[in-house]
Amino acid sequence: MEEKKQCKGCGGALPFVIGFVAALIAGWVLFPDLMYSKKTQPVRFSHKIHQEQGLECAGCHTFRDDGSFAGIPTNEKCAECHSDVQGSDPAEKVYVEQYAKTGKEVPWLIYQYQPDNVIFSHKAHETLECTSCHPDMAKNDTPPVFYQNRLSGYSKQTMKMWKCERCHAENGVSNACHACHK
Amino acid sequence: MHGHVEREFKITWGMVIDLDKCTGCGACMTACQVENNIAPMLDASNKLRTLSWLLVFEMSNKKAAPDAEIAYLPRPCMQCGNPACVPVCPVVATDKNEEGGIVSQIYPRCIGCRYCMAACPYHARYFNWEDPIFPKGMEKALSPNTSTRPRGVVEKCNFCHTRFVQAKDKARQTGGNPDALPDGAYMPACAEVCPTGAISFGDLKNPEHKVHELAKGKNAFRLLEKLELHPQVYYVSKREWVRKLGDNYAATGKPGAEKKHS
Amino acid sequence: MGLDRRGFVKFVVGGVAGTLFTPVIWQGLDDAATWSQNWGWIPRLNKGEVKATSALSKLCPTGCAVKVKTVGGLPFAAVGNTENPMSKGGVCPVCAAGAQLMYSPARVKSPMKKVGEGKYEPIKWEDAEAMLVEKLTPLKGQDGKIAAISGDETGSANEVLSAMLAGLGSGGGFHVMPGEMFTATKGVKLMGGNGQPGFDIEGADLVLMIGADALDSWGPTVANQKAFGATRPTGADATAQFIYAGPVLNNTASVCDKFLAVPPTATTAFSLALANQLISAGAVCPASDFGDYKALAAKFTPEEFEKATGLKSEVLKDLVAKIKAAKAPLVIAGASFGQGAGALDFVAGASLNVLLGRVGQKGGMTLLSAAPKAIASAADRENAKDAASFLAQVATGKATPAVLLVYEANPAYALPQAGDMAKAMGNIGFKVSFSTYMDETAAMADLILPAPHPYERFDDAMNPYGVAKPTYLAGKPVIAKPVMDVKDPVDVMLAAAGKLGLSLGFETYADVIKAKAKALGADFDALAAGGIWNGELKGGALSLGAGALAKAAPVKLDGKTVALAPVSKLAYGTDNLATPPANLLVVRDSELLGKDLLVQMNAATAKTLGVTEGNKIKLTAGDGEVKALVHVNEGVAAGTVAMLMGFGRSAWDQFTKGKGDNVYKILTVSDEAGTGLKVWAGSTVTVAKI
Amino acid sequence: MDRALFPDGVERCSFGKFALWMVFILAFFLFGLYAMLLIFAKGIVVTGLDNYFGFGLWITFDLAVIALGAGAFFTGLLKYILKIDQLKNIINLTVIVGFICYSGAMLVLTMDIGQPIRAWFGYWHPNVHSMLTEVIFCITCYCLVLVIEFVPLVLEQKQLNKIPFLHHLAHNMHVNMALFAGIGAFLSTFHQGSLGGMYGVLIGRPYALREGFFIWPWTFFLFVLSAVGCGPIFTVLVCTFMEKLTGRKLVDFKTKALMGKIAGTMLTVYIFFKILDTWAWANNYLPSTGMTFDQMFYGIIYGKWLMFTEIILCGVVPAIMLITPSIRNNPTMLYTAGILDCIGISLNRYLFTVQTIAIPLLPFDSWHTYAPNWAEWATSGMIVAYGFLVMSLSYRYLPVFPQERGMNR
Repeated sequence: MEEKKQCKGCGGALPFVIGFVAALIAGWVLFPDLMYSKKTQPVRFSHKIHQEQGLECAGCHTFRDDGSFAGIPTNEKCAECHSDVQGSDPAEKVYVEQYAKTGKEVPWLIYQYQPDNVIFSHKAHETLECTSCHPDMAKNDTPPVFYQNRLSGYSKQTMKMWKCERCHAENGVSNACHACHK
Repeated sequence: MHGHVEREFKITWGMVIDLDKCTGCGACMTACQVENNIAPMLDASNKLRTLSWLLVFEMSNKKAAPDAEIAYLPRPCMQCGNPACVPVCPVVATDKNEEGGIVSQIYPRCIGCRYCMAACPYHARYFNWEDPIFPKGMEKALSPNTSTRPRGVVEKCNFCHTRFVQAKDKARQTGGNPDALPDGAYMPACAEVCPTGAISFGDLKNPEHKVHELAKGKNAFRLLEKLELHPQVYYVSKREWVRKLGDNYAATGKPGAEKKHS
Repeated sequence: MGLDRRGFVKFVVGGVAGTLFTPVIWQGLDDAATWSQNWGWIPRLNKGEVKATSALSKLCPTGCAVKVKTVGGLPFAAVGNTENPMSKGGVCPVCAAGAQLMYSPARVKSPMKKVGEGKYEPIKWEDAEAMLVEKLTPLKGQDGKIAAISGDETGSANEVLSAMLAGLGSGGGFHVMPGEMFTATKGVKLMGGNGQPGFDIEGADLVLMIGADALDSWGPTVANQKAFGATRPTGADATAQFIYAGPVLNNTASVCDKFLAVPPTATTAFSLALANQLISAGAVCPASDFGDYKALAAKFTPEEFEKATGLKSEVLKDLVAKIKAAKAPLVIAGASFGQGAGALDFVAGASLNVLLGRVGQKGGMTLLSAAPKAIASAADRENAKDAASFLAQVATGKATPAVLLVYEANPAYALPQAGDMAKAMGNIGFKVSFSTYMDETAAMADLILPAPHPYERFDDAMNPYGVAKPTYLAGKPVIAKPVMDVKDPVDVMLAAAGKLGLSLGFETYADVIKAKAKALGADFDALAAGGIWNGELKGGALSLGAGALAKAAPVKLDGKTVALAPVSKLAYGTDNLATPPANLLVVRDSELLGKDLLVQMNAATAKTLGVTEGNKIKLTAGDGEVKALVHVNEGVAAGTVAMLMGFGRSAWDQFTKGKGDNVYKILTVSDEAGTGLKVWAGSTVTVAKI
Repeated sequence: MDRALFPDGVERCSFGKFALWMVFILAFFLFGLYAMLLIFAKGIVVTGLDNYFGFGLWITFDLAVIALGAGAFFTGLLKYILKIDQLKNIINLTVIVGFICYSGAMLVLTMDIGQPIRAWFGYWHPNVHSMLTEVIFCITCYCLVLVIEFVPLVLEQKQLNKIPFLHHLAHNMHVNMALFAGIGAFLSTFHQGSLGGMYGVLIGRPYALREGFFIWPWTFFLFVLSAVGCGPIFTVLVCTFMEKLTGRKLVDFKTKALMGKIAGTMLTVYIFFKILDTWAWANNYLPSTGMTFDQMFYGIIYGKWLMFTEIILCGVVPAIMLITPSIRNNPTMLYTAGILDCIGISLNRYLFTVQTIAIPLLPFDSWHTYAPNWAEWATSGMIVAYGFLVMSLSYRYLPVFPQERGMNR
């Protein structure tokens, strides 16, 4: 009885407000968490350590002869240095034992993963800073968490089309569909 | 006619197909399927449901034996200068806006209304009736050059456009000019594979490319020229009956007499 | 907190309103649309470096020198090798589907042994190999107990096979599937010469193809197409004329300057009538039998020509004028479907080259002498025995092999009177099929030993039939590891021979091929990198073959029967390869409709037979019959019905099995007068409406 | 048992009978629903549509029901803007018919597009040059307008109307109905036109292509005219059908004849221009593309008889019948003319949809034929059943016909 009274007492607005606020909280706080699954890289790769060893970015992230971009180096490239454990970092041991020795490619998670229907030419964007699109990994010791959209399968960091279009528009570059789609 | 302004491009990729050299062997269709990840169909004899970005038609002079003659006509997308399909698309899934004049078709944008199919007199557009499911394991042989399309979208030939992007990248890497590729630097799969060399490909506007002259040859013609869609695909044949069949001369009875435009 | 109904409604309304101000709906819509771009059940593309590796793609009978494009090491496409002088950047429609064929659902995935009618069980390689050795051991030294059929015309595997059989005491047991190379080589012998005939299309300015479907399924197709293409630059004048005389307006005929509809029963008559007219127009030749030849040809008057072919004699006059005007005319004789024509049809056509003095000339007919062998004890290629005769002997009990080894061949499907042949095969106690695909022969074998796909193996090709000069191609695997549990058949046989105490001097096929290359003076590595080895263009002294031709007997047709013209289209597959999945689209709906094959005939023939477009008919010959629908096609010669080859598969995969019917079932074998060869190119059939 | 819900002072059949009727209709509805779910699950591969016929029964159905539903906006225009007061007797019915037609058409459209999940792209990524974009915008907006027009009628339901808030809401909406009628007329005119424009702009399809005025081809105007030439009389036919079914008089014949006169006048104008248009098309445009009138037709299935039936038998004839007072005032003749009129306009939509794309323009191509399969029929049937459901419920529980009480006393 008391409760009913209370409810009557609070007039029409309160349930509405409660519902409204609850929805806002659910939508802004809980929903993003639900929408994305968290994943970690198969090997804790430290850009920082590699950079401290004096390695150049372009030493691993290279262009091939046909102008295509190699992206993340293959196992073969990594194994050039890490065919055996060199240091004391446990992550290196994981790499050497699970991948270098078995010849299996490391299933790296790609933060900027674009779907198959996108063709992106790194060569055409060569003059830009890598960090204008990619996070600056040079100082990074532990790879960031990878958020994957449960429905679409995209990485949370995947650049959306409007960003590409905006930059193209600002720089007077064609925004033709075929510039980026295949 | 309806307020469309035909866009001009500095580069106009075009094809010249020599019908006197096409034996109809089908290698172009196979290469096209391979390049563009078209899944094999269980009943490909049902031509009303197949996906054939490039389709080789059989033309006949309609004469009785032994005077019968046939010719084969490969039909890619015509990449019309004044495309019928582009203005009708409600969601800008197809457009003709990139240097080179290739009519683009963007599968993630397409809602599958099929208005463009109704608009295209060449039947160059195909609806993806079923999901591209390959026999088990065959997906390992997918070409990296074309995305797989879900069912329910319209697709069509795009002159193997990814190869254009790749050719530009290669030019950049090797110090060439990506905006003025040499003849042959960019070739669609069909032109590349053709064993008799019936398909020539290049920039129609670049005098250094073979197609520039070939398209102007006296035996060159385009399909349904009178509809004024201005295809970027030209055909060549020395056989008059073949040239006649390319347009609707039949009705007027004046073969090749009045090409209103071009 | 309790809530009455009204309060609850307000709460819900508030919730809905609030939700509108969160990303839930908007992002949900967007994500759902994005999800529809990447449905989980749709395959993803492969990533990685794109490379092109040279390979010898022996999916077509000649073998295409291709570049296999790989992404991240996985083959995805075959493109031409512009460096290779034979294919010059062209690819045939079958080899163009090579990467997809590597993953064909019809592939045999591992060794299998038969455990019941139509039932197979995967077994381990070591067990399979042990089984092979066990079956062969008791037969060692018994003549005629081990037999082999090879469907590979050009590979050195044949040397290993025949040498192995010889070493095990069954030297006469090696047989090859019928192809024109063997009949043509016999034809050359009948003309007093020696060697495999070749044809220099590239150098000719008039090419008359009598039967030979040279621009689609005969000889080195891609090389022929390239040569043809080179003579007619787009937008400029043609530098050579091409004329096709054959039963069907096929792919070759469609681009020829002239098509002459000649029924398959009238091939010899056509050639000799042409010889008659050429001689009348003044052609002479120094051959010793010119007199006899002239007298023989004189019988083939224009009237006879009209009767035999149904064509007007004017076309003959026109043809003579064109040949006389040509500087380098070339006549290519062959069956329109590449087999079964016997030697006399070949001799009749080839004699025109002799008559015109075109043997050994640039743009003429050449003779290729036998290539050096890698294994000395191997059988000579030109003495190979044909599988059709062999199985006929098995049927009658004249041959009683206990074990049959089938290498890259499909005799259960691709021999004339296919039904009888399959039955005869059933008489053989133990059949081993070395096959990449689950073909009809594998499907009746007791042991299936899967062979690698061309991208997974070493292989070679010596003098593919039709090439003008000695030619050798070789290839090595494109991928590091086969995608199925396969072993190279030659490696298996060499190992089996070793266990039986027979050493052929090699351990692997790769070694055999390297030795072969060395024997030719070629560099294997250069060959494997897409190169080619060529010898010289040569001729030889040939007669006109008048003696043999005199024995030719004309085919008699009565009112009820019509000539049968099988049509071969390379894109639709070969005897050893059912239509590749990627090529199904190429098949027209005027050729195959659902599960029905369409039989083509011209309107006059249809009228004579009392059938019309779309009628279902039965074609019978001997014990065989096939069913099909009628399609009126004015491109078929008079009194002839044309039917596509390559359909009516009973094994393979869901894409081909049970589609259409097998024309081999109604090809009837007869003995060629004078040569004793088995022929079936002039088969006739009875047509009945059902 | 549900008597308390009936409108004031009218009789309705027993609940049992009504329930039986609803079950009968629901059977059709559910069968269509099954087909619809199948289409959503497997895609439109389950239909009879193919590479040559991307448009078929569904589009024809959509265009036809949208034309037939035009009674709503046009009657609204005449009633609220031009103040023809007599139309109040039938205006409610026109709104319901319009609502059914438009909402049904939208449902069919979501099935018809290959990617229903992306249906909203039409708003988010619109191509302003496409007539279809205009159609998408106008149809959805107008459907909303129809909802707004329908709502007050629902609120006037006897029990709902007892709630003061709803009563006032309904009243206020009524007062402002002229505004919505105006918006509706504007939107509807545009999308009826755009539907015609969709065909008229097909530069690669000589059967449909028309010159025109500014960006609008002649078909734009022809479609508007033809829609208003059949919509009003379709409402009359629906009304008469309901009268036959229920055995009750619902609208007086005078109003029906007035609707017939309106439709007839518009039809006459339409058919005059349609004949002119066809004449010019056959004699000027077709020859300019190297084609002839004969090439546009094939056999019986795509024969000339279709066009003549459309224009003469189902165009000129009903137009004359409807504008001639003596014929129009005979109920049988009025209904006959109405039926012919509706068939003619539907046939027109069919021809523009199917004949247009059936013609093989490549001279080496051949005619293909199209027949809708069960899935298309079932889903179209579902929409019809849906219409019957809405109409049955409305008739039973809502005060649709202001004259009913008086006429059945």
